[in-house]
Amino acid sequence: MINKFTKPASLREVSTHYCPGCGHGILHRLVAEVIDELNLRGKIIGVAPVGCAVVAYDYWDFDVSEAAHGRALAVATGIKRCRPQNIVFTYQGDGDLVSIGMAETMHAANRGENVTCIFVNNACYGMTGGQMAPTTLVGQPTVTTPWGRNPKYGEGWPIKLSEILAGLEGVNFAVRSSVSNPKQIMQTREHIKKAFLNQIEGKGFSIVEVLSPCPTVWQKSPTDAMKWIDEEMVKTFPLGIIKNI
Amino acid sequence: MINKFTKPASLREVSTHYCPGCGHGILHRLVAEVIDELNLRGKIIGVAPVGCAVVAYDYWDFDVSEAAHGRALAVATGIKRCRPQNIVFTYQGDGDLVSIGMAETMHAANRGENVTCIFVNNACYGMTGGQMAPTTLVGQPTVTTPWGRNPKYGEGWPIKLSEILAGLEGVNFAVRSSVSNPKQIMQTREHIKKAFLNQIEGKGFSIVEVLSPCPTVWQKSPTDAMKWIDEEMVKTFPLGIIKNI
Amino acid sequence: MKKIKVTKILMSGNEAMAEAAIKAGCFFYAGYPITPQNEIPSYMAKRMRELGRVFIQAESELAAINMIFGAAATGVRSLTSSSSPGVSLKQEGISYIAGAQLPAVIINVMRGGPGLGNIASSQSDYFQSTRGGGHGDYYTPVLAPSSPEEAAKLVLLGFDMADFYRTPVLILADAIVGQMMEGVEFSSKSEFKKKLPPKNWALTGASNRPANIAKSFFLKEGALEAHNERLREKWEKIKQNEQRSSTYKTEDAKYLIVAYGSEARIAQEAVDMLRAKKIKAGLFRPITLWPYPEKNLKAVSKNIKKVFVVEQSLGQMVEDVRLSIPYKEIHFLGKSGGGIPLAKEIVKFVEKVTRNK
Amino acid sequence: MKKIKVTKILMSGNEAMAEAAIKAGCFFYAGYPITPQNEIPSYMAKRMRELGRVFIQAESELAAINMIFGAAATGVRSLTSSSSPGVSLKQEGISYIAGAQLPAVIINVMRGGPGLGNIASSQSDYFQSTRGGGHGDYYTPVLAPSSPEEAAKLVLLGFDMADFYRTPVLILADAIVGQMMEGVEFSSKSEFKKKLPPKNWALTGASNRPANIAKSFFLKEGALEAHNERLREKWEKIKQNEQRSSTYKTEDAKYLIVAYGSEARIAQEAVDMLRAKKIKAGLFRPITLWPYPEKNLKAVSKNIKKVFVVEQSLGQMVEDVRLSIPYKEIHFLGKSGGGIPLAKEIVKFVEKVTRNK
Amino acid sequence: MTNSFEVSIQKDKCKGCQLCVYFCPAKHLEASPDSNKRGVKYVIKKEASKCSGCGFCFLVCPDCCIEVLGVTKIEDRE
Amino acid sequence: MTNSFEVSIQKDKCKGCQLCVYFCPAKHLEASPDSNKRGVKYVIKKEASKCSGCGFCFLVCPDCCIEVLGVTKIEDRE
Amino acid sequence: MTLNILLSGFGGQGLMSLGKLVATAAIREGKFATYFPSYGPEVRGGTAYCFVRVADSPISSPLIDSPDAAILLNQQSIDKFKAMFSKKCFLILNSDLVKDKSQIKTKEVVSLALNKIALESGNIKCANVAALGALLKLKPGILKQSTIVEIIKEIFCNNKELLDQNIKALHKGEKNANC
Amino acid sequence: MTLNILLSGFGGQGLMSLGKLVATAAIREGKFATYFPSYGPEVRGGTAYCFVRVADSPISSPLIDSPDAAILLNQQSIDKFKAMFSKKCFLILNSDLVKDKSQIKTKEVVSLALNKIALESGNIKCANVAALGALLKLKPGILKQSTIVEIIKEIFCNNKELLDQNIKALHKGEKNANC
Ligand SMILES: Cc1ncc(C[n+]2csc(CCOP(=O)(O)OP(=O)(O)O)c2C)c(N)n1
Ligand SMILES: Cc1ncc(C[n+]2csc(CCOP(=O)(O)OP(=O)(O)O)c2C)c(N)n1
Ligand code: SF4
Ligand code: SF4
Ligand code: SF4
Ligand code: SF4
Ligand code: SF4
Ligand code: SF4
Ligand SMILES: [Mg+2]
Ligand SMILES: [Mg+2]
Repeated sequence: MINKFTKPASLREVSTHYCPGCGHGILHRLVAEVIDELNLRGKIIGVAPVGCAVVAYDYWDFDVSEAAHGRALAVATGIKRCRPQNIVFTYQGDGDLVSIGMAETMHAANRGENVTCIFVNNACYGMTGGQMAPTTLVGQPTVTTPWGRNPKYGEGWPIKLSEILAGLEGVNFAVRSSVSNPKQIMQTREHIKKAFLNQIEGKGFSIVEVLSPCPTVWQKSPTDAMKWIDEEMVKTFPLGIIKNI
Repeated sequence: MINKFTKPASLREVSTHYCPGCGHGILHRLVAEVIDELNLRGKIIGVAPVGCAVVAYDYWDFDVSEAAHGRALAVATGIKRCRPQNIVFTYQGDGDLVSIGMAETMHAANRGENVTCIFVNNACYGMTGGQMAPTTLVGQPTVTTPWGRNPKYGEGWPIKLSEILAGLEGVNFAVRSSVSNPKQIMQTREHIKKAFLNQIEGKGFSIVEVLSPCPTVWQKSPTDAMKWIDEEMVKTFPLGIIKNI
Repeated sequence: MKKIKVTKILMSGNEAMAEAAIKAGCFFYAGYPITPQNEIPSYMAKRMRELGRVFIQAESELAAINMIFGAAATGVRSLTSSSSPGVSLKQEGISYIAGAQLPAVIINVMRGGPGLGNIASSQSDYFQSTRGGGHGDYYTPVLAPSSPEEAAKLVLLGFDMADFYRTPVLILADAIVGQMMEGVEFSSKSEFKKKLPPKNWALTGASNRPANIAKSFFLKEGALEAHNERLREKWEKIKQNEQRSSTYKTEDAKYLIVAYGSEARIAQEAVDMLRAKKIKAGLFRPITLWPYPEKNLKAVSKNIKKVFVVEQSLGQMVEDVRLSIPYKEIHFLGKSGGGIPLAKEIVKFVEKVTRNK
Repeated sequence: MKKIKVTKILMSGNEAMAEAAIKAGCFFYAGYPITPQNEIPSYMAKRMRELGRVFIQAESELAAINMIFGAAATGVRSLTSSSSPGVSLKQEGISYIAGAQLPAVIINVMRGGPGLGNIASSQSDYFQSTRGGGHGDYYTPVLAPSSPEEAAKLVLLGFDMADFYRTPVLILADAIVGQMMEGVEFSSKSEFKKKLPPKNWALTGASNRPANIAKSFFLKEGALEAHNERLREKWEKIKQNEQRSSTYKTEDAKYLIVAYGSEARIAQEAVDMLRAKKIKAGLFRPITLWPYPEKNLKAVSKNIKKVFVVEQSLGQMVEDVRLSIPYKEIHFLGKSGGGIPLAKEIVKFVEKVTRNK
Repeated sequence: MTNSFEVSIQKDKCKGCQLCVYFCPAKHLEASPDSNKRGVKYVIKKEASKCSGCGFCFLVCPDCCIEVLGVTKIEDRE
Repeated sequence: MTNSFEVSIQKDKCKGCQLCVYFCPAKHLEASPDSNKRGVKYVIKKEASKCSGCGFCFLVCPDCCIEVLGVTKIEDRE
Repeated sequence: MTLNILLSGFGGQGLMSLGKLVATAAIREGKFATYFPSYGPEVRGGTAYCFVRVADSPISSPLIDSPDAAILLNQQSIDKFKAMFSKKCFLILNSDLVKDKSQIKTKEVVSLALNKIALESGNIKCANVAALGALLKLKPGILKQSTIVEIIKEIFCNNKELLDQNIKALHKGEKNANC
Repeated sequence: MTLNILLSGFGGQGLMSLGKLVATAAIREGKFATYFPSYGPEVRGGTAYCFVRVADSPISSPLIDSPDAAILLNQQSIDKFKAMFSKKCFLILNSDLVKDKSQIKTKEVVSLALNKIALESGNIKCANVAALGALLKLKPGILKQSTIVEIIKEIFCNNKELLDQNIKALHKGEKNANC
């Protein structure tokens, strides 16, 4: 249980560009909290995605690398192999990690790269204005699936990446939580902590998937977006530990 | 049971560039046999990979498209969507399908593209002279893993692609056989036939994985290569039907 | 006052290009979202489905361009669109399509680079576009619209050129052209007048004919060299036939501004401002960037004293101007990374240079 | 007879470049197999592991170049290598590395294109290499070796230039240089004499210092423009400082052949053959393709009557020759797709042109 | 021992998403009637502090503009 | 009814991989003492035909240079 | 005749729609128009604005160095664009959100409680159209009100309530506009 | 002195190794040498060949238009390269695999049963070295036999049997070579 409800030092005192009620802000803070708690600020190297969180480095106060869209885990591989003494994580959206980055994702995981992947699943492309993501729910309308995602039209099914990665031997920890209510937020914090600790122990690849609201694209109020996660999204993406070894 | 042991019409009467004992030759013939049997020569469109089978179109006598390395399933998607009345298949090596093509592979399967993927798993890169493939066995030496593939050195584990694809809803048929003995060869023929028939029925994505000898890279005689499949390779890549709906 | 026909509808360049593709009979679209061209996939997602044609949101630009390879190989008209970083990812695929001589249209709505850069307007993919950014000896026709209406027109033209020459055609728009809205009237046919050949090379199933192969690989010694020689002849033919440009107040001009795309509109404003100051300026606007309209540029610049090349880049098209009219005095004004040389800045630049002599 | 030191060892260009990288202290290699450069990853797979450094066979060229981004961001020396189609796939990544100002060396051992083409020697990625084949306004130094020994030398130089200027450096070899073997003697230090700056921008963990960021994205209005202006100044500096070339029998030459890489060796043979026929030919060989050695070319061509550019391509470097010495009579001889202009063909070509006048 | 809790809100950082309002079990927070610099109805505390110090508002705030400080009352100190 | 089988081998297409030899249950095939155009010891049939017509040689041949034709003897025809 | 207009405010205040409305009306009247927006969700949280040029003859650049008129619905818009305004620029401000006018040096400034007017019309989102109403009145001869009404009717043909609110706001804006 | 040699045969006949051996020896003797192979498993099933140039002064091109000498271990090599051979080109043929010499127009042709010689030396794979033995004898002054022997010894320093076989083949090739 957290007993400090104040801004972590690793989070800068600035306003973000995120929309009101966006989950990225919550998750940024959780990452910073864990880094502070584990005293990792001087050791951590983050990799920011291309996605709404593209300028995460403006919000975090530690070393961060950009990565081309989808290639964060390749960049992280380069970093970690050269600096095994550092703690390296990527922070990636569903488009970044699961669509364009699928190959880099699968292979980094399969190599068992000793890095942590924080996967922000908001079931859409936020940054580019609300297109279908690989994680978009069946029936969910987006800019590129105006009649709702429909597998019958060849638009595919929501991809459960964490489950797929859990099947790879290089992966030691795969888990899914959300930032849709205080309990899940605390849960997510614990997962991130566990993943970093695993990395410190040299256990290999960890993925922490987080269901995160995008009220703008979903065209819901921030509170309705939270409810939608708890009521709808979890049906396709059940919460809990998928793999932990 | 086959009762005709003569060259199928869809296979041209030419010599291939394959090494003695290479599995590609057997598999080329099987594909041609099924096409003849199902009377598909006027309907089939193949997609050749970049890999040793790059000039498969010189050996088959039906319409074939080239595809950039790893992108055969993207090319096949383009073809099939424009010509749903045709039967479309890709023929891809492990490097092509599982390494560089991982993203295209996963997504074509997840979209449930109504195509057939024939996956020639020879546990190495043949064309480029014997580098590690995603399917290279643990301990197997290659040009780029001279001391044998070792997950401890971050070289990863053999990826079981068919099992992974079987987990996707777009996939209706996933199966693994080999061309390492007459029985398995006939089995493989049946799998290809089933996959084409599924496509005719509009069932979606099928993958037929075939363990195939590469005596040159494995530095084994052709017969020893066949034995190695039956004795070693099947331990990592068990034969049989993985998904069939 | 010249009255415009009220049949025009207000449309962005992106929407106009999408609609033009549909009017051109484009049957297959595959693309991946990226600003500032997202209006194209959005538009296509709706309209293509409504028309029973194919729209695919591909998993990446790489997948998209290779889907185009497949679709084009079946003989249908196919389109992909993206913006700078995404177009870099398509370079291998474009090289393949050029090598395999397949027709396709590729739209690049340029943004600021290098790297992730930004999403502002830019013209810094000129080199990549005009000199085969992919590997190997190839060119693609590059059409550069300067308005939504022209963008639509060039998409129509692009599909015809692609089919006629069996080549990928690039529409090189900048973010301003893609994002701005203006009245658009669609023509039903392109200005391309040559008869399009039948696509008997297409992959449709080898029913009652020998097998067709779509490929860019030529293993046999000398085969690729011979193939490339045929390609060279094709590029030569395109160079002869397809140079396009337009001019503004060049008849009596002493100073020539050369600019394309949205920058040409800004330069046109500068020409008017210079004329108002009694400086005889004119504008040369290339419409085809490859082949570069060197014939016209040579002719137009005959009596020109000084040439001013203005780009939303650090200087790329200026090389083609130098190559076309090496004997002329050529000055360059450019801004990069989303910087736009404004009309007043062009005026100032021209004044400064002309005053110096 | 000039005796060569017996310390030379027989090595292919590919091996020599790999070994040179190791000698340069390269700590990280990531690459993906492709002919004709497979000897580089093979060599690195063994040696890097033996030395406790990092070798990764990446899942693709795309992954490899982005791993390089990460490795370079930590401040280590890093290398990737590939051949033409694979290098096309790296274009987005190279643009990012250039934008983020990270040092890295990228080897391209060119083969025939476009598309899958073939695996024969070619020089048709010149445009892509010298004009930022990726999107956006950027250049990378391009070093073109013509022998295994020089290839090794240029890899050493490349790493120093990369570190000094914080830029990706391209080694542009052709398949002949990569595959041929010759005696190689390694120098321990590069000819680069400037002091290398400390890498205090590197990502190493923000321990007792402000956070470092590796990025090419500049969202704020005007920020990218300002960044690109700094890049422009850097390219300008490189252009001033780093032009490199060599000459052969140019002192009294009337006819100048310009060629690079393996073709320069062939052209050198042609020069000797022409000299034997009393035709005063000489050779100008650019070593840096970007920046193009225009200063030297201008100087060398001063008394030259005719210039002959010879390439294993349909004509790419010839544009830089035209831009450098536009007032000269320039002729082009090229073959593409694996065709190699042979010495006797060059001789014939020169004779034909010179006889015509 | 009784503690009281101090909830501090950065008015101009608040984006008015109302998540804190929604999740506060004590109904201690509400939207202000007027807008801040951003033009949004930022969050304010209600008069009487019913705050339990649960920190939910802090946890759910995407913009880290609410902090909860535990104030141990002086009389309860040793 | 007795059948006999005709095994036909295309000498110069054979790459000498010996897979047919290895898999022939009847041991009807063997490597020739001399080389074909390719410089490899191609496969030949042994004198006395013990071939059962199983087709294994056809099935395993990567180069499709063995074919097996079932010959129904004339005396067995109706 | 040429009029260069800048429309700026928070995202959600409807300036983009307003710009398109103006450009559409111009075309409808046989005039020429260009519209150039700030774009891209990649720039979230900032000020949304667009340039609209209306003219009797073809328009070259869609960009505007220095507008003839501007509708500024929030304070940030003034901070962002103040350097652009020449003395002659005509400004319509939303006094409900623009509190600090000290940086404005232009001569003609009209401050209207546009939020209030919008709310009175039944919908806070109509502040944009109210501003247009004022502009049409104060800068006559650009566009006919009837054209604007015609297009608003087309846009909201399926929603009577919104239609009424917008028409009301247009008229209210006009009525309240006194230079 | 310059000697341009073409070495060609089936893959597996060891022509590439032979080419490297010759080039290494040249360098060892302080000469210059270039070696350029056919390469790439992408061209499987074809003829494997390489060009070796040996000279006293730096060598420009590693390519050879028209060799001074060629070792051709199979029929296909003749079919492939026949157009290259000038009248003066010196040929060493493997009579065990070259059956049709009708296309050869050069003056100096030495046919040796190289497979047989190799087998007699204990290893069919030594045909390459046997050919070299013959070349060294018939074209004296290029390279010293002692240098070749020295390098063969280095190559097979860990395998006495192969070493002996190769040395034997070298000598046998020399002995059998009579023009
Ligand atoms: C190569 C490339 N393709 C496309 C884009 C455009 N783009 C930016 S972010 C993004 C996807 C964002 O979605 P996601 O990764 O889910 O992140 P989110 O914004 O939802 O957090 C895309 C397609 C790009 N910048 N680069
Ligand atoms: C973009 C690109 N990268 C690399 C190559 C080189 N390449 C050709 S085939 C191949 C891999 C072959 O392996 P696999 O797919 O397993 O086929 P196999 O030869 O084993 O049948 C590679 C890396 C290429 N042609 N294009
Ligand atoms: S678009 Fe969605 S993900 Fe992006 S900042 Fe807005 S709410 Fe967050
Ligand atoms: S290298 Fe292997 S896969 Fe390629 S042709 Fe030879 S045996 Fe077959
Ligand atoms: S700490 Fe808990 S009770 Fe207090 S204001 Fe925050 S949410 Fe409400
Ligand atoms: S959660 Fe934060 S941003 Fe949202 S209303 Fe509350 S204080 Fe404001
Ligand atoms: S058909 Fe069967 S028995 Fe006859 S030769 Fe072939 S493998 Fe042997
Ligand atoms: S299997 Fe075929 S290629 Fe192999 S030896 Fe037998 S006939 Fe020859
Ligand atoms: Mg997302
Ligand atoms: Mg393989």
